[in-house]
Amino acid sequence: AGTLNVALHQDPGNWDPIATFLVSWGAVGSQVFDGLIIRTPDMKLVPGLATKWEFTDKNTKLRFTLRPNVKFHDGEPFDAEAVKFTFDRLLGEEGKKGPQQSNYTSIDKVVVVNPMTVDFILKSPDPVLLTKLAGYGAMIVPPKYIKEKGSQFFGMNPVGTGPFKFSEYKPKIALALERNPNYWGGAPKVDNLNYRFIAEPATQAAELQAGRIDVANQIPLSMVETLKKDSKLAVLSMDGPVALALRYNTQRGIMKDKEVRKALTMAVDRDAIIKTILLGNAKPIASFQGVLSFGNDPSMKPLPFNPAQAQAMLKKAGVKPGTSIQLDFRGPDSNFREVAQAVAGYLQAVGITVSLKPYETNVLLNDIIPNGKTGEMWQNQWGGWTFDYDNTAYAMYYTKQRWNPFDDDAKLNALLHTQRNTWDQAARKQTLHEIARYVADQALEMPLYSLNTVYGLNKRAKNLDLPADGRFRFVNATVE
Amino acid sequence: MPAVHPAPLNAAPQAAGPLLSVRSLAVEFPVPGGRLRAVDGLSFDVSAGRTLAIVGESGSGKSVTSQAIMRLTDYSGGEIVDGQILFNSPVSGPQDLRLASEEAMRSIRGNEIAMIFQEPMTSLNPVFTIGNQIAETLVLHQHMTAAQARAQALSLLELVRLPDAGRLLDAYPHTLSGGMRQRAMIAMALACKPALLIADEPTTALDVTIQAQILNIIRELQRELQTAVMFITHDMGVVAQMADDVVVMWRGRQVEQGPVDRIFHHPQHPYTRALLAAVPKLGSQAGLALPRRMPLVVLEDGQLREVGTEQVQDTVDASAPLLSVDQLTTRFDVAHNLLGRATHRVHAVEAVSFEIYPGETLALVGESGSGKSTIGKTLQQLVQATSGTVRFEGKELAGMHAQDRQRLRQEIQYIFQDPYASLDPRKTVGFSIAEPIRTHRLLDDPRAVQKRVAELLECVGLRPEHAQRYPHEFSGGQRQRICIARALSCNPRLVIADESVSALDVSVQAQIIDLMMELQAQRGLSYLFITHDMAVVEKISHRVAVMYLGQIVEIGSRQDIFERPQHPYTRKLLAAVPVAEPGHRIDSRLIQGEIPSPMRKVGHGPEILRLVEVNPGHRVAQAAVA
Amino acid sequence: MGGFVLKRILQAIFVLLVVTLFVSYAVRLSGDPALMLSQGAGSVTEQDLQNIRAGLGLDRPFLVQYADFVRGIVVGDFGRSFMGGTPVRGLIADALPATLALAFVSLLLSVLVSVPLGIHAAVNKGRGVDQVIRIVSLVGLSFPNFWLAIMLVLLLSVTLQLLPPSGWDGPLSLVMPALTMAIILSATNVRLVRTAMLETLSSQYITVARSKGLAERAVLYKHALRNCAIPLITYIGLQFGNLIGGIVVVEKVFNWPGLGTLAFDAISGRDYPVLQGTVTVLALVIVAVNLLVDLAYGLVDPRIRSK
Amino acid sequence: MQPAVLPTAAAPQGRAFQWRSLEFIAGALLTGLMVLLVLLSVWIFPDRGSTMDLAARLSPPFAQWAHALGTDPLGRDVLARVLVGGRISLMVGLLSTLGASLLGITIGLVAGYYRGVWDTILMRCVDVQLALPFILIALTFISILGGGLGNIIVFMIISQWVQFARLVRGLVLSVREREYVQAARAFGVRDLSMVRHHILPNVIGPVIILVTLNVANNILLESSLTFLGLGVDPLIPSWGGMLADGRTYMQTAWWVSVFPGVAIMLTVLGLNLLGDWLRDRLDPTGKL
Ligand SMILES: Nc1ncnc2c1ncn2[C@@H]1O[C@H](COP(=O)(O)OP(=O)(O)OP(=O)(O)O)[C@@H](O)[C@H]1O
Ligand SMILES: Nc1ncnc2c1ncn2[C@@H]1O[C@H](COP(=O)(O)OP(=O)(O)OP(=O)(O)O)[C@@H](O)[C@H]1O
Ligand SMILES: [Mg+2]
Ligand SMILES: [Mg+2]
Repeated sequence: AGTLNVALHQDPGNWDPIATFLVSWGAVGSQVFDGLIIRTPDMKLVPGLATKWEFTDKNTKLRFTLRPNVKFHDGEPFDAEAVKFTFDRLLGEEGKKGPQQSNYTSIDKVVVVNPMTVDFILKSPDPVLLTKLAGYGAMIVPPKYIKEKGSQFFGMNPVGTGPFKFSEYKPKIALALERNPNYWGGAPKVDNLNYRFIAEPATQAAELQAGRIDVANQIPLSMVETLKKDSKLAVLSMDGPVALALRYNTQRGIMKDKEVRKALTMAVDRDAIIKTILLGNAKPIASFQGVLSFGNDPSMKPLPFNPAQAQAMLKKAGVKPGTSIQLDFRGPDSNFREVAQAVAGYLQAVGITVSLKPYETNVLLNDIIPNGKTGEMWQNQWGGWTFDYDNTAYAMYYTKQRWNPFDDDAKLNALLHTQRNTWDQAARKQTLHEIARYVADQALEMPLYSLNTVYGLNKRAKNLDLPADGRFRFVNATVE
Repeated sequence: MPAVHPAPLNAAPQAAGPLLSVRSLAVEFPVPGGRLRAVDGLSFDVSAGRTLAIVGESGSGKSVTSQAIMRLTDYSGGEIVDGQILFNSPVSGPQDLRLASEEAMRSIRGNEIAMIFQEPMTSLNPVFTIGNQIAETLVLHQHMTAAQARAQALSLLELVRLPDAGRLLDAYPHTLSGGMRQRAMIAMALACKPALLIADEPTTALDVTIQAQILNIIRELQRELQTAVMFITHDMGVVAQMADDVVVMWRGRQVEQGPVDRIFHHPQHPYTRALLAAVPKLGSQAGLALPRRMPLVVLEDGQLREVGTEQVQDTVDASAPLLSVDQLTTRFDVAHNLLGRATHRVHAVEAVSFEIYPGETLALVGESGSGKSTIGKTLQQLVQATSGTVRFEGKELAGMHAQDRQRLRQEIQYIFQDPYASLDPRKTVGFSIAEPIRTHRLLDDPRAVQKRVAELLECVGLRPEHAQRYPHEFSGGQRQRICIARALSCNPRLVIADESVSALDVSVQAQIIDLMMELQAQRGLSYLFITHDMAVVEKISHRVAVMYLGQIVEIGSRQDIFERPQHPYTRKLLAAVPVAEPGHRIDSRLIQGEIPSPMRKVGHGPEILRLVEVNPGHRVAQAAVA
Repeated sequence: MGGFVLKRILQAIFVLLVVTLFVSYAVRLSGDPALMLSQGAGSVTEQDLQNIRAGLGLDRPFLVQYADFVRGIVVGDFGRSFMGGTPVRGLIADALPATLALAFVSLLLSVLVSVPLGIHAAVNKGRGVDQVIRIVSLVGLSFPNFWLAIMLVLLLSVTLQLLPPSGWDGPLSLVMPALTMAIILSATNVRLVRTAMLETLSSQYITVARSKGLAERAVLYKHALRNCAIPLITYIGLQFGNLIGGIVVVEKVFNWPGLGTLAFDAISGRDYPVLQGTVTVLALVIVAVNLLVDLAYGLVDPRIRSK
Repeated sequence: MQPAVLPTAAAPQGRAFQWRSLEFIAGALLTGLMVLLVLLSVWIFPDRGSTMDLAARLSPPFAQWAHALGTDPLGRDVLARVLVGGRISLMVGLLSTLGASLLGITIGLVAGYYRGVWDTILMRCVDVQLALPFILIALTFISILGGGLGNIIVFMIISQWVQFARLVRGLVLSVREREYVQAARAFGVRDLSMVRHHILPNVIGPVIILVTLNVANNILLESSLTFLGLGVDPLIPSWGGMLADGRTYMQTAWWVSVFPGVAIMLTVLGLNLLGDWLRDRLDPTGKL
């Protein structure tokens, strides 16, 4: 019983699973839709609309047994046709228009074996496929409903099999969900979910303080202590998917020298930054991934903070004191503004003058970086929702990828290729470790930290099962 | 300074004592370098039902006195430094207004004491309609409803004999002629039937017939309500007609006071004598073909002295006209339909033709609102003529090059009717006077310019140091003289003087006129002299044009007009001139009659009068001849 | 007058065309929506991008796209958002009332406060009251709008729990955003009123108004105020325009679903249809406001009208 | 013919006069002091407030001599940053206001004085400018030309001239119909001189006010740009940038954003006092 109020920082504008990649979609979509596979808050893949699955035919076929007696919110039954429809749609014309299709290109087609069994025919290996099938684009949608009403309508009035039904949507303002009493996994405890779209972290915090929301998905780190002091509120900080690094432009000036790049990394006290500026809401990293990521090597240690040695290395490399370099970053990111300034301060101490250049986020992401127009360093921030280093590393280091405007390293390409084409997870993990080590050795970036996912909560809400990736499923939640 | 001590005035008709009695009033203004005592030791009484005239030199503190009585000096930077203003209020009892609270003053102002301000142009709020500004007082003091007040405002406008009163209710001040604005001001002051009416030069912009009517109205009111009137004027004819008692002011002090007869017949103070000597008398030049400069009576060291000799003003060069105006027509659209088309027009000037020769003075007289200022503004290219041609030295204005037009702006000077409005409030008068010199590069050296400005100021009876002051620091007459100085500063060949000497006391007026005539004699200057003062017209003009309702109804030599007037309006005008002789009253039959309106529906233009020559050079509207 | 308005309408159409053309072009310079939409995808090929672009109709020449947009506007179809396909008209229809409400209330509040304060300061020029009013009015200018906004939230919502800190539900939500804007607007308005008043108060007709026995209030608010209304009207017109289109920062802090935020999000999301639609509406409002201001000039000063 | 001016000796000076000079003294002192401090700041704080000390971050003001006004989230001295930051802020504020007002006043004068075609063209430009969302212009402008200081100033001029233009035009429309303007026209005063001597002085009062207020506005505009991520290098301190950076610390560390705000306020107060004084100087009628 009761209503749970949730603040989201963004309105994706469309609730069609194939149309978006935004975290805020996941925060709602995962309540309305189910995938064949579901990922739990502790990152386990568990049966969703499929009760079991197995790879056959040398990993070229993946067979799902579907969950019986499941109905969409509009009463339409869930069956193999629905699965086929969903993937035909995702991989066909409709899917072309959205960003999700490219995640699922390893699937050739879906074949209906019987109403409760489907086969996925694969055209290339994809070791992360199961995780992806728990992802946004693979959410199962109702064929009849969509055929009747059209995609456009569906996007505004989504119907799924999930624990909550869509009830009212005011674009950019609010969204209301109501309990699905017939949910196959057991009906949720709260009657209603009220989402409000609040972009400013400070405003989310204020709303939380005013007691008008129960869950805030973005609160400013500087507010964490204040919120914790409030007896009615709580703050939850957990390992998250977002990693930050300063990527080096290896084509430019002093940055061409690997030793210089390493020296710069060693000149910056990342631990101090985490402790003070981020108030401990982050973890140091040695490679561009967080602890939850598949492929993270706990034995790999970040380069130590050692300004003296850094200075010596710079001197040896012939870098003159006072040499200046430029760091490009996302201007509106107030947190990173401070981090960037701190980095500049540390580098100043070893004789490197840094100028900081703020960019409007999209200009940086869609123009400056892909077109290789950056300064010597640039803010690289990545929230790999698959929690798999494959996805990240491929996008970051493979030649000509959008996030890799500068490097063309055959060895790295080969490694990336190898891991991507193997189903053997143990072997893959090995390769991923190797990649991480190689990247660190080449000093392609200064790994900074992996950012915690921080939620602000009202204590009246219980059993929220908050996940690190922001994909809420408030099936067990209760409110007082 | 031989100031005559204030003798007790004639006993008031009522035993109650005077309504207002001012005792040793002194007012000061802060000016750069010190304080200016504008009024010093002034004392007088005004009783109910009686009229006190204050006459005196321009700048002698008359307006300041009247503002001090209303305590308006509080707002203009002045300070009443001494004296008492005892007001025997019929409503709230006797009190000293100098000490009265702001609150008490408010209930007195506009209600028990009302004031007609000297400069009607700047006294009306430009952004409110006339009707609104009149009705306001009625709503405030008489507690009328808006509709009642409007109706009352309408009858007040009719009372002051404004044509088209209904339309004028909704007209804005800038669309009214000077005289019309002055009448609106009068209507405003009369609205609440005050116990004391202070009228500061209330008729300067009115032609004599309307002036006579207005004076009549004030007298009526006075008779009916026992209103006390304080009348500030320089027109000794008006004084003679209206006043019971007279106070004469000179340099901020009162030099003489007494009943009107005694002042006129037995003036004591030399200044009073000088003043009376300077009064131009209508008919004094009868039988003379040309105007003449008369000797001036001036006051020097307390003694009267005559300066100058009589000279015939034979300056006209009749070979070719300097300016010729042919069928000039100027109309204003005043009402529009929904599509923005004009439906009604004011026919301000309608098919007017005349010439001015070099060295000639043409006087333009006529009814208030008959289009005189509009002619002036049209000639000076400030108002677009609807049709007709204007030629200057034979060259048509419309076809002139920019350069020629610019030269014209030096050679023709228009002196605006309202001096205050036509002076930039942010510039010292020195700057304003020097501006034409600089504009036309008549002098190069800044010091020479400065010297010229000083000369000009002295010419018009001001002092060189006045150049540093700003317009608001002057009296009405002083501002008028500044405008004259400005017009003369650029050696014009034709000066259009629009009521330019109306606010000057007669002695200063005589000096200014003498100056203008002297310039005419020296440089062959021509004047288009727009005025209501028939005596001045007789004194200076070579020819006279009489206007009525936008058209010239009679034009001829000065002798023709004054000795052989043909048109009934001309005759009426001459009959209405007040005579500076106490007891003389105007025949009130002359001033009755319809008030004509220049506004017409589009397509219903007025009948164009044809002038016929009754004498060589003397032309009269046909209708009148027939 | 009729002709004047007609002429202005024609000019307005021209303005609209220029503005939308500029905006459409500028936003296309500043980034590719396909890149944005595919940002989260694992790896994107040029083919994928082209597919997305084709899906959005961006593969056609610019002028064709623009003509298409204009044609749509004429028949009242503003297109659909790139971000999810929401109809733009609906988005604008939702945002416009919020924006107008905020703009009106803030301006009203500001005028109601700043006119009396400004007049009071002018009348008491140089005295203590004047100094206090002048200094206090500057506070609104010395701190940025978001700063004031956050302060208000801290005070009125977090500490006193009187008002909802954000959102758009009911008149109470309007209080703080309107207050924030009013404080800022008043800073200028108070001083403008004061100055304009000082220029008018020395006029002869003010003395005349006083001589009629009018209460000081009538003298100031009727006779003087109207004579100095031109700078005020001008400025209020400008402020209205700003409020409609430019208060993104305040809208963000209060999570106010206005046109400013809509435009802002459309710009940062490179959501062309939303941006073009929003700007069209903004331009319409601004052109209308400026027309009203120009008409108001004639109303407050008949001398301007007569020309 | 005049009553003589009495000697001043005993005459008390008017109250308005005293205040006026006080206004000037206070304004000049305040502005002068701010400018001086800002100019000297580089000598007082040779490190220009850039020394970081993460251990001493967010220490409160008035607690220790070394950091009289406390420290910011990176442990830098707020006092030093406020003073050094004034250099950028004052430069941006003053230059952009200067540029915008000159441009706007000129355009407003031309449009209002000539009316007709000029007016139509210029005022439609104003309409266009006003209808373009500020952020879009900022984004296009800054992303095309880069976000250097010069560009930001140019950008501010572009976005601010409009208000001057419209204000001036409105006032000119009214003033040009006054009789003294007609009188000046009657004796042939040329346009340039007319505008300079009669139009401009009679419209300048409100414009001066707007100019002084615009300085503050432009200093703050920089913080809006920062808020939107378009500002200048955050390592170069500026008041606007500090205010923007301090906004998340308002509940925990008020001093980070309050002191730059106070600095803006003092500067603007000084400028306004000077502006008022100037206005009074130019208005001879205002000796109330
Ligand atoms: N506001 C002011 N500041 C300074 N001096 C002033 C001010 N008002 C009037 N004066 C001076 O006070 C003196 C008296 O002026 P006032 O207006 O009373 O003259 P007046 O007798 O009405 O003259 P006129 O007949 O010319 O109207 C003049 O010398 C004038 O210069
Ligand atoms: N701008 C205008 N708009 C409309 N009507 C006007 C305008 N200017 C003048 N008029 C009208 O034109 C007529 C003539 O005005 P004008 O000022 O020429 O009269 P005048 O002869 O100078 O009168 P006075 O002696 O009273 O000054 C009047 O009826 C007046 O109302
Ligand atoms: Mg006077
Ligand atoms: Mg006239």
